[in-house]
Amino acid sequence: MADTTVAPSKAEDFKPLSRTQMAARAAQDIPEGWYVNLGIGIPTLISDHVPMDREVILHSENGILGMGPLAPKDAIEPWLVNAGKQYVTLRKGGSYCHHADSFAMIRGGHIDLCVLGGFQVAENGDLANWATSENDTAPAVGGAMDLAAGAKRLWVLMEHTTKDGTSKIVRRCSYPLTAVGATRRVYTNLATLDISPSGFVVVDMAPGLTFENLQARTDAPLRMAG
Amino acid sequence: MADTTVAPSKAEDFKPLSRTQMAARAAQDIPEGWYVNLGIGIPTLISDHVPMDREVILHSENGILGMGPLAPKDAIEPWLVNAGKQYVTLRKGGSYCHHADSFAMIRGGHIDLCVLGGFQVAENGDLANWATSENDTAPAVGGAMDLAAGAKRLWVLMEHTTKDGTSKIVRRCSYPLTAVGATRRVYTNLATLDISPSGFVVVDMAPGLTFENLQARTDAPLRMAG
Amino acid sequence: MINKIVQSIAEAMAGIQDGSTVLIAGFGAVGQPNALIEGLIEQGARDLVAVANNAGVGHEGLARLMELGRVRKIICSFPRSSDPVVFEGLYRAGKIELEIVPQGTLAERMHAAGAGIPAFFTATAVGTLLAQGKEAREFDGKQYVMEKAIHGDVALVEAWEADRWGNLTYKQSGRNFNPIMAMAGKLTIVQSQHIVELGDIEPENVHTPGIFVDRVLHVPYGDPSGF
Amino acid sequence: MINKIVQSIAEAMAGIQDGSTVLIAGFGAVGQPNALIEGLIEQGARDLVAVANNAGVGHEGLARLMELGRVRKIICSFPRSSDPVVFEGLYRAGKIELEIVPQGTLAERMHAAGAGIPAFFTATAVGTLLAQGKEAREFDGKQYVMEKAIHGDVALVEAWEADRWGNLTYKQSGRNFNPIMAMAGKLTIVQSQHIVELGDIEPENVHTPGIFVDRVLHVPYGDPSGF
Repeated sequence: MADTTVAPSKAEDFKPLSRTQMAARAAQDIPEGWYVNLGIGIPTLISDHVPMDREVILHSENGILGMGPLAPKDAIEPWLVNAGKQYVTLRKGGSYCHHADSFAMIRGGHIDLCVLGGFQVAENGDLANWATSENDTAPAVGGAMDLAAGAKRLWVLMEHTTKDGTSKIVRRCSYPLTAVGATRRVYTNLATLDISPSGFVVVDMAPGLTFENLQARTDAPLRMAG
Repeated sequence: MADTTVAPSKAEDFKPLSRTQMAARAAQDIPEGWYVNLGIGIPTLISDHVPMDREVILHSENGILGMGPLAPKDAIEPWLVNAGKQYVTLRKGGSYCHHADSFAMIRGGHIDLCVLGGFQVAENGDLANWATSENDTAPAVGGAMDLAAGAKRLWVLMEHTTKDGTSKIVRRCSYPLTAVGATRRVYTNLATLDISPSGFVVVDMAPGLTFENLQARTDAPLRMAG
Repeated sequence: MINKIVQSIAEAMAGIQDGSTVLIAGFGAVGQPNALIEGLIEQGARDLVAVANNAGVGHEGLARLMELGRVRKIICSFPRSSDPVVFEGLYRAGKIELEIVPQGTLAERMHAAGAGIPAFFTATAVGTLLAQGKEAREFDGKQYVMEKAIHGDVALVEAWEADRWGNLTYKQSGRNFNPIMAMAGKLTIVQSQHIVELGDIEPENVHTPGIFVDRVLHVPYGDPSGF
Repeated sequence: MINKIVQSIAEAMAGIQDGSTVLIAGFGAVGQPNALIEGLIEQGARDLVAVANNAGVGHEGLARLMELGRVRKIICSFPRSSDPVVFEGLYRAGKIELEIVPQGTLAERMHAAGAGIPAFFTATAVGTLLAQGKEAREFDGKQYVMEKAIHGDVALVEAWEADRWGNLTYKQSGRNFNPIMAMAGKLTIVQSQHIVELGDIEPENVHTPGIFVDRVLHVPYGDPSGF
């Protein structure tokens, strides 16, 4: 495996996006009318950045279609939780179904978009987000493989590097895969990257970041869009 | 193919069961609590002979569980028909479902009993009831194959012979099969026959009919129970 | 604002291509989207594969579509009916293909399509003519045949209530093939007796969630027998 | 008169054999049949295979059952939880088998069991560790793996309403695995918040029809978080 540690640039004249900014950036690209499943973690934050008058219908794999925001503390419905087991609300027009019907929506390609967190995304679209080693003790997959393989589009929302600066945007995933070739787009705290047949294409970058600086922090080769 | 035409006995000192009597005979053997699908034709008549206080829950493959009697002419519900497209009623406790769920009940072995009409039943339990020739123009199978293969028990309710006296209780079916080895019991206008690993066993006969007379009308070899 | 409700039959049927596979719901006349079938006759698409439980009655609806030579093939469980004259004539003349599928297998093949399952195994039809040419396989000592998903380019559905998100309910046994065809159709078009406000259908009692529905036309047509 | 309502937890749990596969519904605490799990602990069956989405929290319920050494194997999608101490200890010590199944595949494997389908194909997990040893196959140019049905000897279910025929409704996201486990269980045991009269549940809005239910126990226990 290649050494994917990247040295920080000397002149860091930019500010990486916060988690909120990352979620807001991804939210911009979701049009009205899409059925969207937001994975646990940062992806969940996306819903806060879709204005209520832009109707995007949120799906939660535990059988909710048309999920609303988190429940206010004084109005919790004990039987109404999302896939992350947080108390949520239901929008007008929302509905409930059982797990097999809920995953039929996913596996059958009816969910327009799924946004997941990630450990690594490779330039061929492979995603690793559930286990960090083949010998992981009891790795927990949940619905990630179903969502990654089944949704019409898969986006990944994650930090660009690990805490020690190792690139999560890689030539080939070293961790066990969640799905093969499924990722279409990655939103990181440094950039928005499309995955094309010839690899990662930079759509935009954090303000002040140069292509060279971004590439220096990235294992996989990048090219600019257009 | 063997000649299955049987000569009528000289001294016919018995009366074959009427269709109503056949249905009543079969109804006797259905205990409370069974989930039962009654095929189109004579089997449908069985429900008239199950007293309402013996709760037997009727299934209709077009998505009804807990079907009641035919609808009175002045109380027809236009959206409520049985598999034979007759207007029916729903019992208290009944419910509706879609076709895939309805056939999940059948295929999954949840229906305790299915009673179908038949063209031929063979001593190995094979049933032929949907086509009379491999070259039938556009034979109509409906739900017969699903029911025959899926229900916990398959009974067949049919005349013992065709109008010209040919036995429908046969060594081997000559018509295209509906299901292989599925039939457990046959109710005819002449007898009740169980299907055992060694072939047909006579449970009872129409009043006045002798075993010899019954065998004379039957292609397959019979033996008495016990 | 999402609004799947369309204002005319022409708008409902727009874009159906020649060569499409069209799923037509209903069990006999009950739950059958009559207005949409008429709309399809009007719309003009040809060389269709029709998937329905029955093969049409008399000279109306699906029978009419076949009579006009617009249906290349029909996939159904029960081509007989009280008056199957059009189908039988075309079939004897070799002018229409027929694929007979057991009713439960037909339902599950569409359910599988809707659920992203390309193939499954069933004991139905094992050892019969309808299993010929199909892959057979044993699981736990019992024989099964493999059946493949049936996807629709278009699904025509009849509902009792619909809202602007496309959430649907069905009345009594009018449900039948409607929910599974809605799932299996790439373009799912609904005619509904009633249009209701978003939220009027209880969230626990939505029979078909709007995710499976593309267009809804309000057709308050009375009852199936009166059409 | 059919009456599936039982009067005690002992009656509800009677007859569960050692070596049984037990399907335990719920998604986290929501829709989880806590009283029945307690009843199973009390009842004493050993050498169980437990099928559940999660592998237990803290030292109660399913975690307690495992801690008592009664579970030989667990089939689940997500063995981690806020407090998975019991499972992790047993697993590291090699005292429990684990089969990890993607959540949708887990649901569909039980749905298939209930629907009489021994095996089906899915694209989920293709190319991953969880597809190792599974038959792979291409349909229409795309890769799939074959997955087999999971049958339960027993299913433990939590419902909102139940009647004496065993018809059930569920509340909000409490539905989750309950209806499909009810279908897949040979002996399906239900704890219900409310017992209602036959006919009180609208025929169009029965979520699990009684055909899938064997026994119902009335357990008005408040809410999942308060247990």
